[in-house]
Amino acid sequence: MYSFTPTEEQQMLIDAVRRYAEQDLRPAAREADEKSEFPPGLIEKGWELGILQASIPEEFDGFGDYSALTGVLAAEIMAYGDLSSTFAVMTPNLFALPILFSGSEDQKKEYLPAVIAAEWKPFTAAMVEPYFNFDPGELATIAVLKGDSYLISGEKTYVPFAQKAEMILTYANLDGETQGFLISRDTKGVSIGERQKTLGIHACPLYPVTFDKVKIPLNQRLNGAEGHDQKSILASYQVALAAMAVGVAQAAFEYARDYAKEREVFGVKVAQKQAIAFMIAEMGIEIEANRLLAWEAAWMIDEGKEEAGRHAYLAYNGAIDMVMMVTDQAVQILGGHGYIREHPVEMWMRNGRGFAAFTGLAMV
Amino acid sequence: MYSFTPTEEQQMLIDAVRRYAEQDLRPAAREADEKSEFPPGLIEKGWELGILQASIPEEFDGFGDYSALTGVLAAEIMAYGDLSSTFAVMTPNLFALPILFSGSEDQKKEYLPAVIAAEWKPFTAAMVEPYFNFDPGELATIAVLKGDSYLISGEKTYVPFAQKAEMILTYANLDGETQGFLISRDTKGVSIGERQKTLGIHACPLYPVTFDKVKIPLNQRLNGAEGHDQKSILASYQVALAAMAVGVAQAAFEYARDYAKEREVFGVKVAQKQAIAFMIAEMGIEIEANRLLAWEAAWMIDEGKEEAGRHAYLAYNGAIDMVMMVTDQAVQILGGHGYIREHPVEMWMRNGRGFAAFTGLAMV
Amino acid sequence: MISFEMPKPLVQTRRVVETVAENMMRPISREMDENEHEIPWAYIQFMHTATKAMGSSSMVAEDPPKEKKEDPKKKKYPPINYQRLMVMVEMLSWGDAGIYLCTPGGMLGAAAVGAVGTPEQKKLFLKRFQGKEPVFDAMAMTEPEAGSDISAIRTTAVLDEKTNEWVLNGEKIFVTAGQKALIDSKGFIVVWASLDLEAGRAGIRSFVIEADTPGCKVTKIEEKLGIRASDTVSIVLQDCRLPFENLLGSPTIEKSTKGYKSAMETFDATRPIVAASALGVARAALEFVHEKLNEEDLTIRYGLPRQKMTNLEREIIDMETQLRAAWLLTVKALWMADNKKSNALIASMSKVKSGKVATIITQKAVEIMGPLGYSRDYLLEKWFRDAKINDIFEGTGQINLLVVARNILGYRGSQLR
Amino acid sequence: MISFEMPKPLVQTRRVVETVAENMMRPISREMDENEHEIPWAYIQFMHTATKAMGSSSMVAEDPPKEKKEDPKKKKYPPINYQRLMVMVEMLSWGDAGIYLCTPGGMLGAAAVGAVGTPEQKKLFLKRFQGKEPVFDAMAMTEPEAGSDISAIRTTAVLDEKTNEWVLNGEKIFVTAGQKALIDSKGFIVVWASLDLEAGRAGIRSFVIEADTPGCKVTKIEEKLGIRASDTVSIVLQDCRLPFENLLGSPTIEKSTKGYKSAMETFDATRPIVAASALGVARAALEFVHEKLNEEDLTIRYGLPRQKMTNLEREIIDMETQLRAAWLLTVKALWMADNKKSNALIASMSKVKSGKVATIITQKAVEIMGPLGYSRDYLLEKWFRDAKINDIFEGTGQINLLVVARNILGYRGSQLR
Repeated sequence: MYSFTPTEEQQMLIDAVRRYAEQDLRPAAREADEKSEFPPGLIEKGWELGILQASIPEEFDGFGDYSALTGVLAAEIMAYGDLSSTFAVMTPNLFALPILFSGSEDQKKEYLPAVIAAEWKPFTAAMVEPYFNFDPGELATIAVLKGDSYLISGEKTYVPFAQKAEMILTYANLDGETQGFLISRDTKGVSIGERQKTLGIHACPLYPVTFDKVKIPLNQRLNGAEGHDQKSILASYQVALAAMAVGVAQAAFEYARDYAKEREVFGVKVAQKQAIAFMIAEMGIEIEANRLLAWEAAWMIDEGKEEAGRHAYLAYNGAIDMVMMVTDQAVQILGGHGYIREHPVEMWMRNGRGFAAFTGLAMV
Repeated sequence: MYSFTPTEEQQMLIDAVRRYAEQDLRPAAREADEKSEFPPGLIEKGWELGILQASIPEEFDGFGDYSALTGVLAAEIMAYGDLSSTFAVMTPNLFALPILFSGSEDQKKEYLPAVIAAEWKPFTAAMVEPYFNFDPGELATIAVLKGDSYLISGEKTYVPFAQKAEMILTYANLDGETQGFLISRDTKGVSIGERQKTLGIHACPLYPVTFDKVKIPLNQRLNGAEGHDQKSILASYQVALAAMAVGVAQAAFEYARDYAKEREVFGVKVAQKQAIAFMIAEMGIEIEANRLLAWEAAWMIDEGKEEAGRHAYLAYNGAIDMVMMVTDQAVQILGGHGYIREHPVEMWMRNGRGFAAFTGLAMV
Repeated sequence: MISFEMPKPLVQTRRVVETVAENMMRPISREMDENEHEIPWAYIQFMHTATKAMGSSSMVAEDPPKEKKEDPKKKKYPPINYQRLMVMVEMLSWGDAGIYLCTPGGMLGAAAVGAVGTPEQKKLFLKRFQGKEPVFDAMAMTEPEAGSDISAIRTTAVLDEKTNEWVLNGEKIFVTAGQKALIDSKGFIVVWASLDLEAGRAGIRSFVIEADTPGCKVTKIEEKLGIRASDTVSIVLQDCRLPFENLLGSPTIEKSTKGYKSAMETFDATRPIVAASALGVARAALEFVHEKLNEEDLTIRYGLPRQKMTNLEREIIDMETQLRAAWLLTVKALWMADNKKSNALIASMSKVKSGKVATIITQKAVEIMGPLGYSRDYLLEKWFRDAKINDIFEGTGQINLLVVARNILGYRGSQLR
Repeated sequence: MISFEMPKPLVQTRRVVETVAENMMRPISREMDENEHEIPWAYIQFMHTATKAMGSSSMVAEDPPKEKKEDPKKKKYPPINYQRLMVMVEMLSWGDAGIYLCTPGGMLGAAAVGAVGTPEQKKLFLKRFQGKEPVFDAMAMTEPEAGSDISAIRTTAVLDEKTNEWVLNGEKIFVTAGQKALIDSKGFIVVWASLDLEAGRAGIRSFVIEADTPGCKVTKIEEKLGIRASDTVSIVLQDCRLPFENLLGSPTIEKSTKGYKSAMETFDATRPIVAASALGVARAALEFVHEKLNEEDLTIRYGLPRQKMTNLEREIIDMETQLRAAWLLTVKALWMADNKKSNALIASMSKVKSGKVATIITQKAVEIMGPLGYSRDYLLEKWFRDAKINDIFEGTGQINLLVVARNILGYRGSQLR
């Protein structure tokens, strides 16, 4: 049976996240972007919504069960508030969810309660690599088995909060397969570079991390020496990004729509011009269509459908182009006003352009 | 020095071709399409314009010098009249121009005067192959040297006028390179299939041709045993198709523009609706832009510029998408009227969609 | 709870209709296209028999009131009529979009009767679909000078008070299946006419004209780009007299355009059905491409970054993404219709998106298939021609975009033209 | 005879300007972007000196009348002023589109003086560009409530008949280089104001306001997405008094909008110049992509059918095609301007196409370059930000499409709004 109505619990979460997005994130976003810094307490407040905590079973100190769909619903609304902050609030997901999906029992016991402790702590992950054709399925960072350890070497980029992180879940290429390794930031051979500057998401602190023959015991590989299947992690990246792209696009769409209804040219409202009205209609259609793609893929993940991976990929694929189109058109509808930093649309366009390069920066 | 003004001779030719396109081709096009047949004398009249004849030097009975640019100017206007007819009128080009570009002196002497004799005769060429990923640079039809002959085997498709043709310039893969072979239709092993049915260009008779170990003497290879460079032939295909695509698009553009200025809805002319007016503007821009791409590439060919090949390719690449967009939008502007065969726009859309598959069907 | 599981009964429906599409439609698809005015009687008879066997008379409208009462103890399955219709239309159009339009039984005309007719009218006009012979209906709205502009309708309906009959005069064009409704069967057409040309939209009403009504004449059958199995006709009404009860809805003209609006609401249901038809054609084209690639041992590698794909992979993945997106909009629009949620916005969204997606996918598929795509040896080129109609009928893409825009912006027609 | 050979003198110009772009612009590009309100004085001084050395004072306007007569025996080279300007602007924008907008000497303001000013006005206002110090001008048209709608201009100009002075009141926004024209140099701005609000477009005139004029105040400097080296300011005019001769054109309001139209014609020349700037940014981005691919030994194989390309090849080949197409439109538009052919249609075409192409190419380039594209370690992300302005200023893409459509359809503004 089809249904497009969230459960009551989901709706409560959506409402809570929306309040945070509208009342906390949106007012703080511009200054955070200009200063490349979050105001104190902002991220912590988002953390207290308990989105990740509600995904972790009670035995590991959480209070719920994982649902990709619930995560997608929350991620969209939070990104509607601000994308940088959403990445920051959800940075611990990058570390905890792979352990939840694929970690050994020992790893779950050791790390999950630590991550979802009362306060937000920057447990993070290192996935992206500084190559134009970076491919999470064929990493340049190499892991080799040597005796009873793995040696990890390579360069990572855009690792959120790497400088403060206690642990970095690092992905490397082990005999052609992408595998995760739980690495403490203080391990010999790990060096964190200077904070990076990017086109968008200025407030979210990103760092390059170099691994120089970093020695890791077997049991620090995700799921130990047995290893794991990367598929569920990838699908989680993709639906998370797809949902967040919808959120960013929705923000830009609403702003441009309201602006066009407000502003007059040639004696009528801007929105009454067919050319502008059609742009707004196209934006609305693409947002709704891509929202449903993300929802369906997440639902498939939760249902354990075989084609979940492909649909998560399609949702991500669609979202990359949709969010670029919508945010670009939003700037266009505001015209000169879209180009100045008094209005948020240019920021959303800068954030929106990044989605093709964000694989590894968000999970739900 | 830039200039966008044709020479006086070119202008005279353009004017003559335009009269033929408007007064002969356009009135005949629909019925020819429905009947899959040209009315008597139509193609012959186009031949008498002497476009090919004017490209062949006097020593081979022609009366001029080859110019890709002149060819492009003529091809655009003729295709503006009708594409099927343009292919038909120019079918002998497919045989004569490669000989002119690359043939041996003997081949030129033997064939060029025969082709450009007073009457239009279906000398033709076999290039296209019945595979979705047909590649003129990597043919599936194979030529092998055996003793003092070549053996040609393979399947060709969309060979214009193959059934009546005396000679078929057949392209085959000789040691990885595309080479032309001058083959009489009556040669043993050549068999012509039934006339083909296609989405568009109904009137132009196309045939599949099978080559079964067809034995060809060395001197019937284009430029004899030495062979030839295929580049100039490819560039000629590409600028010819680019120019014809512009012609087809121009026809659809003008028809839709006039319809939109004529027809009223909601109390105003269709063209006064921004959404329609903007479509017309986009169509106009893309046509003019692609016209200039074709002109420039043809000019580069004539000037012997090194980058001519790349620009011919870019012009063709742009034209494929431009003509699809413009003819589709023309149908859209006419709405229901665009979908019925009383108006020519649906025919232009069917013709327009073919350009990606027409490499080998037109040269200038 | 959000769910994308197809309702179980529809999985069954889908399987059945797929068999029909594969066996009754695809084999005659090319022949019907090449012989434009032939009628696929075998398919029509089969569908008529099958529909009757299922105890239904119309694909889109509710059946005329039945005598038998439903068993109140039987657990009611949530409403899925529109969702079922979507499954059927998508699959039949996957089979052949032209032949699908020859499906007998109540279609758009019946939907109009079902939406605004009285119980008596429903009984009077809809029961014919349950007879021995297949019967067709049609909707006649467009006029030569009006296009999609309903307020520009010039066909008039005048009440002859002596006989209490309506007298209609005017011309209608682009009437889908008008020939089958009026000439090949004892069906009817629903005609839109004005009670008062001065009253604009408020004066527009719909009337049922049955086959063999004097003064109603099919004057022209169009020759078309695609969907050639389906007839598209022009109809001239010359002093065409109808019984009073053939007017659907109220005969009094109110100042408001309420009557007009409620009529327009039937479009909210039919638009996603057109979308479903577009989706079927698009899927056929995309499956053909996959099939041909598989024959060459080419497989699409999902999951690669765009920097590492082939162009073919990129194009096909984009097509699949867009097709799925359009499909989801359509499912949601019809789920809302079934659940009596107001769906004007998403209904038009689904129509715009699906029409566009079907056009683009078939265009791209023809291109990708190169010489094969352009050949009439395969059905792909036909699907390219068939698909384009979805950008055009039930309001062009532009008209539907206007509807979407008005809904988003909260504008009336007068504020955004 | 049709020819695409760049005029020889321009080949030389191109080489010279390329050196400037590479050595004076690229090295400070990032720094200027990160420090938004800094002024690239080194570049400005250099350009000022270089332009003076060439004996010219303005990039876009004709020089004030010279005393010296030209040698009538010297063979005249065909006019290529606009084509030269295109070469310069394209290359300077390839260097840095923000810094290019800081180029001293006569720009849009001087162009307006050149187009409608009397010989006396030209002399009076333009000679300042030949002085020792670099001087700037600016054009002030947009108002907070008017957007691109000239007939909605609310700034008023009233003649004080006692003093024979114009008194201006109003507010202007988005004045490019207004700060440099009024504060950082003894330049001027050209302000559009209405002599009679009732008269609509017919009442609109342009006025020259020189630096240090009382009542003319820069009130705000915008913080922008891109082109941050260039200042964009708001200006408030409060009882700003100007000598009578600072009015450009005729002070009498005729019924026709002839004055307005001739003023609009200056846009026909300036639009392709904006196009040229967009083309320079797009080329920079495309070259960067090629460079990075070459570093990885990836080369683009031209000539393949689309079925055999990689996605990267397809994207890059499409970008090259579009960039060349836009470039050709721009060349033709400016060749027509040089040859006094009416170029309103193609001028707007070139602006629309180039703005769009630059936006798309920079957007795609950022995407293709993945993590590198998103990093401020490279200039690519800056070009993405810079390029977008070309869709917006000198009329948004939409406004220019309207102009194209009106020209194609032969409609006046009132027929197609």
